Amino acid sequence: MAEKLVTSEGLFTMVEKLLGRAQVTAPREENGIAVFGPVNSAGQVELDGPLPVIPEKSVVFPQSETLLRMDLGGEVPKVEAVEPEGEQVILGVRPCGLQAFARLDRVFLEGAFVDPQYRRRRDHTLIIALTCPTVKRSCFCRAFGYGPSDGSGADLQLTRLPGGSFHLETLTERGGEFVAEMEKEGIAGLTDAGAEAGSAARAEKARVERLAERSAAAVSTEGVVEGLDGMYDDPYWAQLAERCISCGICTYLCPTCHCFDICEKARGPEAERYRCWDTCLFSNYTLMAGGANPRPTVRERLRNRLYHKLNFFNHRYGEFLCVGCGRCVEHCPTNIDIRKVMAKAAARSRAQGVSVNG
Amino acid sequence: MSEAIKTAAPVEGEPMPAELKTAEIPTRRGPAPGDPEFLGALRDCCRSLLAEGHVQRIIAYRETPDSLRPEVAFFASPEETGDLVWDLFCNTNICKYLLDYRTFEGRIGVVVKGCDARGVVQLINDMQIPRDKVEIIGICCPGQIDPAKVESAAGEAWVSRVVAGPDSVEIVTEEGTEMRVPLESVLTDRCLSCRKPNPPVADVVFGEDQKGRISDEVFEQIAELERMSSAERDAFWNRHFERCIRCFACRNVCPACSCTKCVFDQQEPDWLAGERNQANQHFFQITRAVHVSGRCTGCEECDRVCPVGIPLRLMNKKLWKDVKDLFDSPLPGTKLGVRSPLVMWDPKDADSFE
Amino acid sequence: MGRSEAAARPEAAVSDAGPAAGLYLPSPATIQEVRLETGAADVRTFKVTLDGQEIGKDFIYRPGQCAMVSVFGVGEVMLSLSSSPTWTTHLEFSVKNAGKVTSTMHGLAPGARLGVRGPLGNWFPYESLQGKDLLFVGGGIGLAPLRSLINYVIDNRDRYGKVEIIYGARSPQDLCFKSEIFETWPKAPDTEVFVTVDRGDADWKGKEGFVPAYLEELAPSPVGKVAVICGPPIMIKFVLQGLEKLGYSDEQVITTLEMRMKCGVGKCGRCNIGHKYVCVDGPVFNLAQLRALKGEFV
Amino acid sequence: MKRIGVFVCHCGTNIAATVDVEKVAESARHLPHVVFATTYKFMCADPGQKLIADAIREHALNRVVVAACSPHMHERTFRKAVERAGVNPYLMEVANVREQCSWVHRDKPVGTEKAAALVAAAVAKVARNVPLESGKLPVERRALVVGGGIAGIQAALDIAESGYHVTIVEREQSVGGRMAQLDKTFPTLDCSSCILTPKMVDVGHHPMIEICSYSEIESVEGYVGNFEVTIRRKATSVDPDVCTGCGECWNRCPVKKLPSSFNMDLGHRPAIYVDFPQAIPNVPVIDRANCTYYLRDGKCRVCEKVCPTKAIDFTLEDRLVKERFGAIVMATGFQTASLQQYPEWGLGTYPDVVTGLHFERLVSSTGPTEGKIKRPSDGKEPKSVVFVLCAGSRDEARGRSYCSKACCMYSAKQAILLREKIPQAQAHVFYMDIRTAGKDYEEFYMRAKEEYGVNYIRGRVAKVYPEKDHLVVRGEDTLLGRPVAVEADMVVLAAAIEPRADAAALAQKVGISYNRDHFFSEAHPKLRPVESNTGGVFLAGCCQGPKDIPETVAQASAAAAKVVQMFSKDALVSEAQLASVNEAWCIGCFLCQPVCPYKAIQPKEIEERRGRDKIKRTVSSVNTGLCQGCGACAVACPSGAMRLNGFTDEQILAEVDAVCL
Repeated sequence: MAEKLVTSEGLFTMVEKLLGRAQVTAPREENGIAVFGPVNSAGQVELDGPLPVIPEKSVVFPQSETLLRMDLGGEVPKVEAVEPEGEQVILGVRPCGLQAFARLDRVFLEGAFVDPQYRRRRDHTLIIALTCPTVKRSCFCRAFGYGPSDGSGADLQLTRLPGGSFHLETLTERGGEFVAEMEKEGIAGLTDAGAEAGSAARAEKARVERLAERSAAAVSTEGVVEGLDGMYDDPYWAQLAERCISCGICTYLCPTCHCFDICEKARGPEAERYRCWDTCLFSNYTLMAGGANPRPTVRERLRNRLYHKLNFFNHRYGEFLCVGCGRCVEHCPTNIDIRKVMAKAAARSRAQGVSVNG
Repeated sequence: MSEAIKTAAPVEGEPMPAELKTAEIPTRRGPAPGDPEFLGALRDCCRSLLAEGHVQRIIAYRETPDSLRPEVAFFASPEETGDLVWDLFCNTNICKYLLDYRTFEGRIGVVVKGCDARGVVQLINDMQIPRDKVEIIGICCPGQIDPAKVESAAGEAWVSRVVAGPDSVEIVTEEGTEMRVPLESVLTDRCLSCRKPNPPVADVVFGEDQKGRISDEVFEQIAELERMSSAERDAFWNRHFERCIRCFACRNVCPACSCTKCVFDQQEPDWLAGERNQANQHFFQITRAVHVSGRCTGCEECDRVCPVGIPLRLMNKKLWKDVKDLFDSPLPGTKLGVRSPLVMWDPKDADSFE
Repeated sequence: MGRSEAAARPEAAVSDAGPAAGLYLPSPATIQEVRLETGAADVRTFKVTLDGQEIGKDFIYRPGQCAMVSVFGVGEVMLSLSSSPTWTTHLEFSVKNAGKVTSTMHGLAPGARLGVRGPLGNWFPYESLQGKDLLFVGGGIGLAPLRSLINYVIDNRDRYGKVEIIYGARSPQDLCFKSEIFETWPKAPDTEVFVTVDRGDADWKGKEGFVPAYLEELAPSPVGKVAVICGPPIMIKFVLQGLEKLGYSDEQVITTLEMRMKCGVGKCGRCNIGHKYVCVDGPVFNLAQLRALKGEFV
Repeated sequence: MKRIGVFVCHCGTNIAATVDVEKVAESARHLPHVVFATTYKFMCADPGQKLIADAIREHALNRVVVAACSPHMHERTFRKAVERAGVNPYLMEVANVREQCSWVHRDKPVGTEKAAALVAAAVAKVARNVPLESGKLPVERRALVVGGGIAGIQAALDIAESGYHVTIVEREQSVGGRMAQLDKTFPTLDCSSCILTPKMVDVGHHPMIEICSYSEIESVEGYVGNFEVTIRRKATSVDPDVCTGCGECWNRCPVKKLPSSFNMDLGHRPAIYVDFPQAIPNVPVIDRANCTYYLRDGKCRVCEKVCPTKAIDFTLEDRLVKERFGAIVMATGFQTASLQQYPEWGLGTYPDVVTGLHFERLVSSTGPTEGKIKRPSDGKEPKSVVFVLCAGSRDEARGRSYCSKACCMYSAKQAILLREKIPQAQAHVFYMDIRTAGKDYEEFYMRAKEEYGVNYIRGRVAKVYPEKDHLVVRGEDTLLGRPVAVEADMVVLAAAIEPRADAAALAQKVGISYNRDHFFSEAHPKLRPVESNTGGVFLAGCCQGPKDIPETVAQASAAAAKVVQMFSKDALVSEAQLASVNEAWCIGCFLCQPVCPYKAIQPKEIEERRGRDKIKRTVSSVNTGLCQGCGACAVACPSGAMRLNGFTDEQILAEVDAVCL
């Protein structure tokens, strides 16, 4: 695949060009917080900041989106499905974000039921990844078999080079088309990457992979699924739940959490059905109309979330629903750490192994 | 209707279910944080409370491998107190956990900073837990460190541990390098403007009264907000509220939020719809702030936990300023037996309708 | 591990009426008749036709399947189809007045428009049940999904063995489908109906007592039989115990579950029991399957 | 299934002139659950109510919306109407399309649109209403009358004559009030005491009336039919059971020169005193603040020594007496304004500037001058007296915006009395308007002018100042358009009638509302003029607004009739729209408890499922016998657990949505 070199100026111009033809989402800084959000000028894009708090998923799975539009004024209700419109570009997606997209694809696109909203958004989103400039202590991507320089799933990948320029790698045909288009526009500062730039990019990637290596020893997925298989009724969940305040930080910041609610709003004869993010940590999530709730306390709800991440999804799709981005670890108000849950499960699995074998 | 008339004999009013004690509680003093004997003394205190049966549970903190992030822990026996810890990373306000103990049979000990203690008092004043059920183990707090600030000071290196002195902290990285930064540069924002670091009510206190750090930044920001036109103010808040992801962490940590069914969780009527729009974002934020005003203890835990950096303390402090100006009541949580001026009625109240 | 559950469930692939264009777009439907089921006025049965669709041709479903029913402008709820697929003139939904959508539905009159999305979910294994004796145990509105299969069996009477139906409700007022439980079904060949109420009233001449106790009293033999049960959780709990005592194996007990659902198609997440979604992998499970799942159910 | 009927009233042309009622009915027909809508000329009239009842039967309506006047007016009427037709009265809502719509709009399309919106809101609400039932309240058949003036006396006598026990609480030593201070009454010039004294005697002797004089209301708890009142019986130092009222003590008391408030401080009384000779009860009290015994550690004791029956008891203390009453009549009367805001008139500065009440004492035969009009400064007979009307009344800027109502007439009377007693004296009256609405009032005023030659000058008095041994009253004659200056030996200010200084505080104790001038508010200015907003509390006399004696007596009798009406029932029908607690939501903070004026909130222990556990916790509960449905608890409740039935969040939001969406 093609390799290019683009200066910061060149990237700036590219983003400005993009803004005219697509909705651009990129890391921004707001009140000292890095978030992924729509930008309306290239100046808002902040690629050097930390991993954005708000994950990339809202680009393909917005916090709320309309599904149906209804006109109830007439004798017969007129109801139509609403399709998302326009083209989107998401810039600066981290490798963990790419992994998350792959998980979301399985939920929304696999099997008999394809989610039309997600499909449309996914098909019309160009993904420009970014090699992580640094690795935080809360990052544990390595546990899931990829690293901070892994661009798989992206159309293009940017790697910040020591001099300030970016190495731009084309990973898909769509990415190639985009680069060709940009070249046609005559972006100053967009050139073919020479051997030097190529090796600088490889060196940078190697550097961050080494940084990520530090977490590898501490966190492992080995035995997690099996361990959890045997500890559903363990008192551990009650202990963990004792501390959990049942907020939605971990789910809403999670790049793979995708549960949603479907709601209706009516204004006179006009009505809309929309979906919005929901979280299994809220008691309303499973509360039934009659008042019964199969997951009545934090224990059941927290356990469900952690099992969904580390066990249920594996049984359904064969992979973890956690990608090791570390947002939940970093932002949990009471320091609940999914890595410790993994370690606990792994330990349980080892203990089971011992008892079975020994 | 006549056949449906029910006869209801009036019954004499009974007293409140639990009298609020307003008398000051005699306190014992222990060594201050920073004193080499502090942690031992704190553990001893907690151990003996459990051992002698004065309390059946202690809510405090426990050491974890990540020394910047100790976890809240619930100690049920004296043996468990060995890894009880209290250092400058005990940011989590633990008072809210008392709500889980509303129906607990025994007494509960809580290890609290000034801000946490106000939350405990507020819960007592809101009749969520009786005073005699709580053993308040207070710590005069020298200020807490924001782990994110430490990590950002350390750059790419991973922080192994932090040694805090009175004015500076030493950051030791995994690689073994050491660096020293001023304490103020890593303290949490709320601690930088904390005026009440000492527990207002306690059964035992560690350390001598701290002065607190008097930064007027928040009040300057409030003054600035007050000077804005309403359109500017609207734009200001809109910019922040727009980021809200409605994780409700601000609500869930708040010692003034004790409803069993929050208005935001009610489904009929569904006051707060799931749709993201300006009206809903504002409705949530403003309703939350107004609901706790008059009971907000200024602990700023909401501000700390907000993952998207909404300046909640600004809003809370502004409301508190207004309540104080109108009713001249003490900061919630600083005095036992004081109920929110916003829900009490007094003929002497300002009556702006005249 | 690693095996896709969707692929492992062949029937899902042949789902006859997978929603077409819009996954979330309901088909227009019209209420033809509303029948008050219970004197307590909290259960009504809605006879519904699909505008421009023929049931059995354009809309093919099986006993035990569900559909998402929309009251436009109010919302959507998952309801089990209480009619039998052998009836091709209309669908029936028997609805308890519980939430916002169902209470609005209860206020609707014939002619009112609804939306129907489905059929969704799996079904009672009506084919593999052929030739077997059937024991139905239902409580309250829980009879609604069973009714679909009961009527299916009665309409294909020669293909199934003996049918026993134990049905109970809180009071005589709360009994659903009265004309069927007291007239139609008892008259069907080789079919017995046992009705009980927790507490009778002045006019009640029938049995009084809880369903699990009646089950124990009747003690239907497990030989060559499959039990299909549905009702309130507390009834299910004790019925399961009773069946176990009577010697029913986990494979001989089938139930249909209810969970809060929103999408109905396995995306929105809330109806999971372990790694299964009630909306696409259920609602019908046999007890052996349920026991294998981690969840808050068994 | 909800079946709502909508009935739009024309109210003659009151509504129909500004609202297209047919259009409103038509728009209502398209609202959810509405199965019938019609209009009628007068919905409240018999045929209108019959129309509603017939429609309920014919269309099987189970909910009704009446679009008509304010619910204040006819909510009860329509509730009863639907109830007679078998619909729970609380499944009826009134859409106020008169006061809130047709009366405030001129443009018919606008009015029509708004009326339709109001109807839509009422329909949305009534669709969410649930049937409510009233309960029964017992009644304590004893009345409390606060104030022993003519209003209190009349009310007490009327109630007692109907066979119910009455307690009068009077602050002063004796009942009688302001009327006892008056000399003659207009327009008949009867002697005030002559007509009042027999009534006082009646009250004093009535077996069903207890007089608690020298007493005040300490606190009022409870609710209609069941008030619990604590009365402070101030220590009199005289045992009323032993005292014969012989007068030895007050005649011999060495402290003689205390100002007599009964005489408006124009005369003196001793430290042990009765207010006036005809006092009821005729038992003196010791003014402890001025009695030598109390000031000098038990010295003096003259009264004790001279008392033939040994009735003096210096050790008596204030007593708090708790009593139960079913109804309360507030008759606390008035005081005259101090006029401090009007230094230019010199009241309080120049002794010969007095108020009308002072003049009454000066002209009264029981007064300090034994009925001889003498000016206070030097006791000389005045030869020229200026009466100033509207002194402090009808002056939005400095005083009170209202008219004190009685002044025109009593000043005319005083001028006549002056001219009768001192025929050569001149009487001048400065006035703004003369208001003589009342039977024979205008004639009386004309007599003053024509028969008694009272000089009426239209204009306000700008200044009163002394000159030599008299006063000069400067003002403007607005009819002649020129300044005037009148020499006067005395100036009598018809000072504004205002409620007693502590009226607001008392109202708060009793739990009734008052207006900005602190007059007690009536429940409805036209239709319920003698009832307060609080059930079981009635109003009589000047505490509710300025009025003269006949009006006061009429109102007192009306209040008494209301009390008697209440007492004549076996039980009271309690409010159906009461507070109720959503126990699952209640957090047991009990913030509702202190705000409940009826002490209706009590703790209650409940059992609840929490996950797999069963827990016990304490929540609020509402005693439906005590709750009056005021809603204060619902407002105070931070968790939304407390709600007022009939005004739930769902219902109100539905109304708002219907209007706004």
